[in-house]
Formats: sequence, C-alpha cells, structure tokens
Amino acid sequence: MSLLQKERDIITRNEYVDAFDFDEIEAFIKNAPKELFISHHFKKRDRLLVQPRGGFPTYKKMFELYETFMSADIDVLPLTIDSNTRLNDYAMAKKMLTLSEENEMDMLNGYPLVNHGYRTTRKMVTHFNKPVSLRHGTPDARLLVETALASGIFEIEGGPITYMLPYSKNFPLDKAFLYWKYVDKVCAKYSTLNEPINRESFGPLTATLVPPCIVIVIQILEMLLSIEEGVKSFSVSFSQNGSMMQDIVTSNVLKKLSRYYADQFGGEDAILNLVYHQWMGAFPRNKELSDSLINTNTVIAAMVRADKIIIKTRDEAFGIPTMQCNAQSVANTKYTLRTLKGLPLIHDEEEEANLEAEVKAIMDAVLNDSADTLWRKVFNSIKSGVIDVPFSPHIINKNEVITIRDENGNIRIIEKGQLPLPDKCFAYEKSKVNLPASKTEVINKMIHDIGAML
Amino acid sequence: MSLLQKERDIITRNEYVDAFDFDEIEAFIKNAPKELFISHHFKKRDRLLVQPRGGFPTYKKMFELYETFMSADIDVLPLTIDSNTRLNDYAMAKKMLTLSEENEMDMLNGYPLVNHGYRTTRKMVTHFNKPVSLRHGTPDARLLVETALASGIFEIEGGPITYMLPYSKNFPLDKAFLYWKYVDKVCAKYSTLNEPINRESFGPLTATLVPPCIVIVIQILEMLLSIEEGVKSFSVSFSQNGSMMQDIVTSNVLKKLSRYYADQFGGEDAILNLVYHQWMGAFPRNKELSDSLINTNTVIAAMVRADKIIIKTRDEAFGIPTMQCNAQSVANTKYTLRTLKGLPLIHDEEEEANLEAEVKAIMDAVLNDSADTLWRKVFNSIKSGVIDVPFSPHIINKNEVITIRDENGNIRIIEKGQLPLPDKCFAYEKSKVNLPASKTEVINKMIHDIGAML
Amino acid sequence: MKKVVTGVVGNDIHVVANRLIDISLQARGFEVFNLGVNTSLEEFIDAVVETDADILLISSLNGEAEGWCRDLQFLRSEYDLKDVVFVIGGNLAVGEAKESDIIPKYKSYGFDLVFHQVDLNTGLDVLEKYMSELK
Amino acid sequence: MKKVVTGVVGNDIHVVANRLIDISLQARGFEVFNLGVNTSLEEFIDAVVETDADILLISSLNGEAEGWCRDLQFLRSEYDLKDVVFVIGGNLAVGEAKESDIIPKYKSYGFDLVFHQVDLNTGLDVLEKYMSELK
Ligand code: B12
Ligand code: B12
Repeated sequence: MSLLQKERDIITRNEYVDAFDFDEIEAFIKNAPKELFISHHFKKRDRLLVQPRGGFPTYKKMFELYETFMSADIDVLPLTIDSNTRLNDYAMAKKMLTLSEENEMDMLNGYPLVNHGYRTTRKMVTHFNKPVSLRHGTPDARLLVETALASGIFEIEGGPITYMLPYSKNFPLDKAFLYWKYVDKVCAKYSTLNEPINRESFGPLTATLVPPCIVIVIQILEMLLSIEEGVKSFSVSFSQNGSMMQDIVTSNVLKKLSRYYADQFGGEDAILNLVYHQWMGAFPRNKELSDSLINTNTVIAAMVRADKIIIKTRDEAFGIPTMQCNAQSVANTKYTLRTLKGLPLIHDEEEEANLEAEVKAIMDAVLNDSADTLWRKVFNSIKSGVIDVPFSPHIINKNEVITIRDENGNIRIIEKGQLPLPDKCFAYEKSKVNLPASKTEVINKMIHDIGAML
Repeated sequence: MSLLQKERDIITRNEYVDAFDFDEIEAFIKNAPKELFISHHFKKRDRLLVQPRGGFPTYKKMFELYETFMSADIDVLPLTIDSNTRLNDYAMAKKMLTLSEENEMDMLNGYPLVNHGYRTTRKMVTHFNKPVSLRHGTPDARLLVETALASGIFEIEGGPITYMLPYSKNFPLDKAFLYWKYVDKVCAKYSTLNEPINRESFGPLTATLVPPCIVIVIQILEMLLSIEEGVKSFSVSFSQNGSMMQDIVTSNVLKKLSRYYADQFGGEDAILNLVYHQWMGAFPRNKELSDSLINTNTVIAAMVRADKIIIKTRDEAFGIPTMQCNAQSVANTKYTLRTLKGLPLIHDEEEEANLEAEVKAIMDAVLNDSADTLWRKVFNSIKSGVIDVPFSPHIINKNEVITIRDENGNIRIIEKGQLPLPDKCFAYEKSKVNLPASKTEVINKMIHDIGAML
Repeated sequence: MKKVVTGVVGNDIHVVANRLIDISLQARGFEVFNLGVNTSLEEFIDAVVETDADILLISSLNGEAEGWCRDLQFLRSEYDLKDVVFVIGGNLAVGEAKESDIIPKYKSYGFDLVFHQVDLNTGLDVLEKYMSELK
Repeated sequence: MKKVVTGVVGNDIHVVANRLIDISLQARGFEVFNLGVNTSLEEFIDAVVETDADILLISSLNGEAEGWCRDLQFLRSEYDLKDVVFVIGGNLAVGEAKESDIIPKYKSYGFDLVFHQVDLNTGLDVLEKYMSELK
C-alpha cells in the first residue's frame, strides 16, 4: 500500500465518519457522467458559467436550495461549508446540525459535509447532475475533500495560502502546505480516471484592500503547487477591486502570467481558467443598491472575459441569503450575460507593465529563496513578509503592507513593508495617491475605502 | 411689434389658455435662480446628471412625484406630456384631465401642461428649484414650449425630425420645420436674459433597430437648425444600441462630429452635451430583469462619458411607473454612478472610421441638396429617403432601410434603400452579418432582434 | 377569406406591434386593411363599413384606449354592426393594471374579445378559434 | 482607565470589524486587550479574570454566536463576575433576523448590552453612557 493510501486510510477514519470504501469511490468517479465535471464545461468555453454561494445545515434544506437553483437555470451548484467544519470542529458542527434539524432553525452558516458523509451527499449531487463546487476556507481540508470527491463534487476550491491567511488565526502554516499537497495529490490521482478534477484558488483573500500584485502572486503560487502534484485543470481568481480599470488590468496580467509560469514549471498541458468574484467586501445595507452592485459586477466579469463568475445576493449585508433571493440573483446574472453583447477588449499598457513588474519581482524573490522545495520557499516568503496580505487574521502574516484607494478607486500600496517592489513600481503606486499626512488620517481613509461600496 | 412677437401673440391665444403676460415672463426668466437652468449644471461637468421620465395628469400627483424624486437626490426633474397634448388635442386632454381629477384615476399618460397653464406650473417648478426638462414628442410644440419656458422649464427636448418621424403619422413635415424654428427662436431669445436655455434632440427615434449613422446625422442636423436660430446650449443624444461596443463607437463619433459640424456652421461658441438614454425598446416583463437592464445601461452611460442619463424603471413593460418605483430607479442609478470608478477610455478605430464615413456621406448628400435653406435640404432628404428611419409611423418616411443585428448585437444595415452609403461602408455592414436567405427569415430575425432585451 | 380592419386607436403612435400584426394576420390568411397608428374610432367604423370587414382588431399601447373606446357600443348599434367581431389588445390602461379589471370593462364597451398584455400569437390563436366557433 | 477585553467568538475569522473596534476603543481612552478572532468563551473569561477587566466586548459576524454564548450565564456566576459588563455585537444570527428577536435572547444568556447589526460608533456611544450611569 502506498504511503499516500496509508495516510488516506488514517484521515478517513474518524469518529464522525462512516468507513470509506475507496474501491467503490474509484469506480463511481470512473463512471461518473461528464456533466458533473466542471472541467468538462470549461473546455467548451461557450459562455461565462454562473455560480452562486450557498449552504444550509440540513440535507433537506440543501436539497431544496438546489431545486430552487435549478429553476434559475444555474450552471454550477455551490456547496458552502459551515465555519466549524472549516476549522475541523466536527463536534460543534454535529451539535449544531442536530439542533438545526430538531428546531427547523439554522444554527450553522453552511453544510457540514463531513457529518453528513459522502453516501448521503452523493445522492443529492447525482440527482441534480450539475457540476458542484466545494467552497470552504479550511486549512486542513483532507477529510473534507475526500468526502467531497467521493460525493461527486469535482471542483475543489482553496489552497495552503488562500485558505489560511484569510481563514485562520494560528493554524500552523507548514502543516497547511503539507495538507494541501495531500489534497492536490488526491485530486490529481482521480483526474486520471475520467475528466480532470478542477482545483480553484481563492483570489479575494480578505477582500479588504488587497493589492492586485499580492493576489496574482498567490494565485500563481497555488497554481504551481497544484501543478507540481499533477493537477491538470486549475482556476485562478480575483474579486472586484473597486476600479473597473484595475479589474481589467488584473485580469490581463493574471491570465498572461499564470500561463507563463505554468509553462515554465511543467504545466504546459494544464488547462487554466479565470474566475471573477463579485464584490467580496462589505455590502450596502439596502437590497436595491446591492442588486445594482451585483449587476455592475456581472458586466465587469463579462468585460474581463472570465470563465466563471461567483455571485452575491441582495441579502449579503444581512445574513445567509434565502433560497429565493439566491436563485433570483442567478436569474438576473444570466439575463445580463445573455443580453450584454459587443464587449470591447481593453488594455492599459502602463498599468499592466507596472503590475507585471511588481508580480515578477515578488515571484523572483520567492523563487530565489534558498529553501529546497517550492512550498518551503513560499512558507519562508510569507514569514518574512515578501508575501503580506492586508487584514489577514493570521499570526504569521506580517501585516506591514498598507494600501488605500486613489481617486479612480484603484488600490495603491503606500507602505510596502517587506514586499520586494522595484523602486520604480513603488514610486508609481505612490504617485497615484495624495498621501495623508498623519496616521489618523490614513486610518480614516482606510475605513472610508473599506466601505467603498456602502 | 416684431413678426415673431406677432406670431407669439396668436399662438398663445387659445380657448384652453389664460392670456400670456410676456413682460412678466421675461422678468421672471431674467431673475430666475441659476439652479433652474440645466445649462448651468452642465457647465460644471462634475458628474453625470440623472434624469428619470415622469408625468401624471393632475397637479397634485405631479407635485407628489417631484417630492418623491427629491428624496432620491435627483439631478434633473422630468415633465412628460400626455399623448393628446403632444398631438395638440387640448380638448381631449381637458376632458381626460377632468375625469382623472374627479375619479382619482389616471386617464392620461402624462401632464397636460397647456391645460394646466404656466401660472400654476411655475409654482411647482420654483418650489423644487431643480432644473426641469420638457419631454414630449410634439410636431407643433409652439404653445407647449411657450408655456414651459414661462413655467421655468429651461430645457426643451425635441426637434422637427426627432419629434416627427417617430411621433406622428401624417403631420405635414414642412410645417414641423417652421414650428420648430419658432421654438428655437424663442429659446434663443430667452437665452440672452440669464443662463442659456438648453435644447435637446431625441436620438432614440423609434427605438427599433435604428442604425447609428441615421441617429447621428439627425442629431447633427437638428443641432445645426437650432444653432442657426441662435441656440447656444444643445444636447445630442442616443439610446442603448444593444452592443456595448456600438454604444461606445456611437458616442465617440457623435461627440467628434457634432463638434465638427457646429464649428463649421457658426456654432463655435455653442456648448454641446451628450445624453444617453437607457434601453428604449421593449423591456422584459420581469421587474428583476428590468432592474438588471437598467443598471447595465447606467454602467454603459458612465463608460461612454455621457453628461446626462435618462433612465427607465422596472415597470417599463407594464405601464406608467409608480412614483416609488421611479424614485428607486433614480437612487439605484446614483448609487452605481457613485461607486463605479476607474472607467477605461475605449476606441475602436475601424468601427469609428466606418461610422464616420457613413455619417459624412449622408451629411454631404443633405448639404449638397439644391434647396436654398438648411431646413428645405433636410426636408428633401427625408422625402427622398436620404434620411430614412426604420419603423417610423410617418407617411413621408421612405421605410426602405432594413437592419438586423450581427452576433455581437451591433445593428447593421442590410438594405440601404436610398441612403447614400459609400460602397465600402455598405460592404462593411453586410460583411458583419449572415444574410438570411428568404424574406420570411429576415422578418423572423427582425422580430427576434427587436426583442433583444426580452 | 376573412377581412380584418386593424390599427392603433387614439393619439397613439406606437407602430411596432401594428406592423407585426399586419404581417401575422396576412400569414394566417386574412385580408388586412391596416389604418396604422393614430386612428379614431369613427375612422375604424368607416373602414369596417366600407370594406365590409368581418373583424375590427384595435390595438392600443400608450394606455389611453379607454378615453377613445367608450362610445363603441353606441356606434356599433348605430351602424348595425352586430355580425362584426370587435377585438382590442395591447396595453389597455395607464399604469399597471390587472386583466380581471380590464376585461369586463372593455367588454361592457362592446368588445367581443379583449387582450390586455397578451402576446400577439396567443391572442390571434384565440381569435381564430372564436371565429371558427361562430360558424 | 477602564479595561476592555475584546475579540471575535467561536470559529469566526472575520477580522475587519475587530481591528476597527480595537482602534475605536483606544481612541475613546480604554485600555484594550484584543484576543482577535476565533476565540472561545472560556478564553474570554480567562482574559477578563487575568486582566481584571471592566468590560468584555464580544463580536460575532458569521452568524454562529448563539452556539457559543449559551453558557455565559453559567460561567459568569461560577467566576463571580457580577461587576463586569458583558457586551456583544455584530451579526448575531444565521440569516436575516430582527433585533426584537435577538436582543431578549442574548440578554437571557447573560449579556448586559446587545447590538445586532448596529454601527460600531453608535454601539460604543451607548456603552460609554451605560458605563457612566453605573457609577
Ligand atoms: C469580508 C467578508 C468575509 C471575508 C473575511 C476576511 C477576514 N478574515 O476578515 C471572507 C471572504 C474570508 C469571509 C469568509 C466567511 N464569511 Co464572510 N463576510 C464578509 C463580508 C462581505 C464583509 C465583512 C466585513 O469585513 N465588513 C466590514 C466591517 C467593518 O463591518 P462588519 O464586519 O459588518 O462590522 C460592523 C458591525 O457589525 C459592527 N460590529 C461588529 N462587532 C461589533 C461589536 C459591537 C459591540 C458593536 C457595537 C458593533 C460591532 O461594527 C462594524 C463597523 O460598523 C460580510 C457581509 C457584509 N457585511 O457585507 C460577510 C459575512 C459576514 N460572512 C458570512 C459568512 C457566513 C462567511 C463564511 C462562513 C462563508 C460563507 N458561508 O459565506 C466564511 C467565514 C468562515 C469563518 N470561519 O468564520 C456571512 C454571515 C452570515 C450570517 N450572519 O447569517 C456574511 C454576513 C455574508 C452573508 N450574507 O452570508 N467573509
Ligand atoms: C418603443 C416605445 C416607444 C417608441 C415608439 C416608436 C414608435 N413609433 O412605435 C417611442 C419612444 C416613440 C415611444 C413614445 C411614447 N411612449 Co412608448 N413605449 C415603447 C416601448 C419601450 C416598447 C414598445 C414596443 O415597440 N414594443 C415591441 C412590440 C412588438 O410590442 P408591444 O407594443 O408591447 O405589442 C405586443 C403586445 O402588446 C401585443 N399586442 C399589441 N396590440 C395587440 C392587439 C391584439 C388583439 C393582441 C392579441 C395583441 C396585441 O402584441 C405585441 C407583440 O407581442 C413600451 C414599453 C415596453 N413594452 O417595453 C413603451 C410604452 C408603450 N410607451 C408608453 C408611453 C406612455 C409613451 C409616450 C406617451 C411617452 C411617455 N409618456 O412615456 C409616447 C407616446 C406618444 C404617443 N402619441 O402615443 C407607455 C404606455 C403607458 C401605459 N400603458 O401605462 C409604455 C408602456 C412605457 C411605460 N411604461 O411608460 N414609446
């Protein structure tokens, strides 16, 4: 028995879980309908795929949610996991699931997949026969991903950086890298059986004033880590920046450089996709305005020529959306994409050159780190602040980079911390903003800029 | 007494109207607050002005509508006139106004301004102290415009072409030119007293597959006719085409060529503004989707750098919108404009060159007509089909031009009728579409394309 | 071949549906007399008499039909047009309105078939069925 | 100088409000002990005891606070923390919820002040007023 298989046996043996039947699972994936594989849909690239967010604690409500989505002609079903499962607290998840089932009241903000198990969940997935995407935020997602794949969920979001720095306070970072290596390995293994399993990185990060260069570097690095393990279908992503031009520039550079680095690192045969997230920061407490924001994002997603858009709802500022509201959001988005025609292809040479130079400088610094493996290089780079995510709750994150918006809504770096930005680039960033004089003014400007869409 | 003044005295004496006191009116305009003049707001050009549509039969409901708009932080108030007044049927308007007042039920689709009179209406206009725009569709608007100006309404929409070809079946076209000359003369006269009165042309025309070259030619011609009479502030306009690129191209060419021809024809000192109309064709019978369409249009208006946007509501397919719905539309639009930042400046050299060549060719044909005055040249051009508006209900319109959409949503000319398009341009238009084989297929494609937003 | 007089009533200039109606009626084998937009009730009646039409099919889109159609009952009896089928369709009220309010109202004005916000082809199907049942 | 222990309860990692609360409390002259996100009720109580704090100000954003705060009453009496003011704020339910349902529920769990979907500064103003009235 291989080392990996031994680890898998251990991981999937757990007091909250019924025994895994790996042979049966392999057979299931081998014979699974192509419809379930998002990678199969990406291949056609005939339209921008629409995916909402959504997870309810009970199987019953989850099933109803999917039914509601289907009536809105959805492209990709989401399975969003609750906070406890994300942090491997299956005991709490179980307790709250029981309370939710007994009281017909949601005590969890997502679907506790591990507690439900793959045998049950697969019934739902195969019933609807649409690709399902696993949305979580889990540093140690080994058991969760095993359960998802066995359920017929063939897109796995996350990675050791994007599901750590925004989603955890003190989970050990080195462990996260190893655990996500496991995930990538399992995905790569199953990818040989049928259509490839798609892996997706989570570009929005903390969704709070994260500059594009950091997003792109992290997207590329997680892609390379996955490719290293044999993943053949990968989606890079980012979320609305707050400036249409910065979204376009981010998309252009992200597409170009992810392809460039993939090819450099043995991923010539990997299929790369671009995912756009609608505004991930604080939403207005007004449902009509939220609708406007959502639609604006749909237009931008089409303009940046994303392959998939992940949408929000008019309930965003209030809480987990109702099913009807969520399905309405899908229908609105599909309408806009259907009627919106004749999109221009846009470039901004100067901005793109600057962003590319920033990304390459940070990538150089990471790749030149003296460690022997890629994940250790990345680990060291995060520790030293060469990669630094604004507003990360994680203790290892340097938290030295400070960004504010320029008058066109672009996120600009005004304190670079340990980011190895070329002088020219940093000067360019600073030239775009009027630097506030005092620390208090910087803080006030930041608070204002966090609320850009309020 | 001047000839014009004599005509004015006759026009304003009418069984439905209280006597005009021209001296008092002149004094009123002279001392009117600058706030009432949209031309004053255009000068600042610090933001895209937002204007809805709206008119109710009774004074009471009109006043309430304005109150509701004010709470949505409106920029420009509309005064939309009912269909009977538009066709000078003041008797019918009066009868229906009385019924509306007695039964608290709207029997008119707009505000019968002539019947209400300027003394009453001015109270409302000065009370709110916002610029008001007169929206009608009246071939003979002399009395209506006199009443509007005397009421403090300092933007007058319309013109002899744009308020004829889409708005009338058999009103004599030559008369329309003379009557609109009168309107322009009066506007020019009052423009010397305070800020200029703004004239606006109605670019959407029939809102049904009208190709940009025809829209632009008509915009330029109405502008030149107004400038000829001394108008100093003029807005050209167009509505969503159905292709974002075609909107951008239309805007770029319209801006460039209206300035060009204005300068050629003694209008160097005229201030020109660009107005964008949200989708003017058939709306979906689904209010949520209508919201999406409206918001998409707001994004495009900002991208084409319009100076004013005229908006629709989610009730469009159902009937005259409720006040609340209309005000909500204003609030949504203002929100999107406030949060939408970093807009790229876009050009498409090839499309713009083609459109420019088309417009210039038609303009040349019009200007080279052997008639002695501009309005007669235009008159002859419409009669001969050098200018031809698809789906015009007017008997004089040639109705030979046929257009359909290409796969990017662009409106393309497939039958040019008498339009003097250069061969190269016509070949370009046709090269973009797969020409349907039979007449039935063309009709089916046209019906489909009319419903582009359904 | 059944004869239809059609057009848009009152000071209403919405022409697009009118063009489509013309095409559809012809495609369904009717002989069509299209008066176009901005037509008064009297003009319609005159045309019906003149052409000896079987059907008068009125459109109204701008919401103001009611003010123009209240006298139909009177004209109908005056000209003795018992055998002509009177149809109206389009958007038959100012503001949003319910079919359940609109239909009885227009029937009381003398229309046999009333289509408020009904798709053209659905309406014409009903009309053809109605005509065949008349025989 | 009043001492405040603050942080985000449960398996909740929403940190933005937490950073702003830290800044605001300091600006208002409090001594702040910020435990950050992902903090259990026990950790909060330990910190209150250790720092001899006057106020425990808990945030929750991800909707799952209820599952984490039901035992407050019990801990409060066990540690004899009668004089400590207990405050909770943020987004206190999964899905959209009404203040009128939320406030009594959390008060019954032992909180003195409950702010569901209340703006930070509004909430802190109320807190300061409450503290001054205690004296
Ligand atoms: C940004 C964001 C994220 C980021 C967070 C990054 C980070 N580490 O901080 C990311 C993308 C990682 C994320 C993840 C998740 N999120 Co989130 N997130 C948001 C979002 C969009 C904005 C939050 C924010 O930063 N706001 C800005 C700050 C300044 O405002 P605030 O947090 O609302 O706080 C204000 C007030 O609440 C108040 N306040 C806060 N605490 C206190 C205390 C007191 C005493 C007082 C007086 C006031 C007060 O003061 C603040 C300023 O006014 C909100 C939705 C929204 N509001 O628009 C959802 C939201 C909070 N997230 C939610 C959820 C469920 C999650 C996830 C579980 C994923 C999921 N199922 O969707 C995971 C969480 C995993 C976990 N373990 O907790 C839900 C909560 C649902 C509910 N209550 O029903 C929300 C409401 C979205 C939604 N509608 O579904 N999220
Ligand atoms: C394009 C348009 C215009 C163009 C018309 C160009 C032209 N000459 O045709 C312009 C811009 C000039 C215009 C002007 C005005 N318009 Co207009 N216009 C529209 C719009 C956006 C689309 C109409 C259209 O062409 N649809 C496409 C055709 C194919 O569909 P249709 O007309 O709806 O017809 C279908 C059905 O009704 C049915 N049908 C029609 N007749 C019949 C008959 C029978 C028997 C049957 C079975 C079916 C049937 O068949 C058609 C196909 O399914 C509609 C709103 C909408 N629907 O989205 C407003 C609308 C019709 N207009 C309206 C109004 C009020 C006006 C104005 C008075 C200005 C104003 N106050 O807003 C002026 C009219 C002046 C006048 N004298 O009449 C209102 C009517 C209000 C109401 N009923 O409460 C509408 C609904 C907009 C609104 N919500 O305010 N308009």
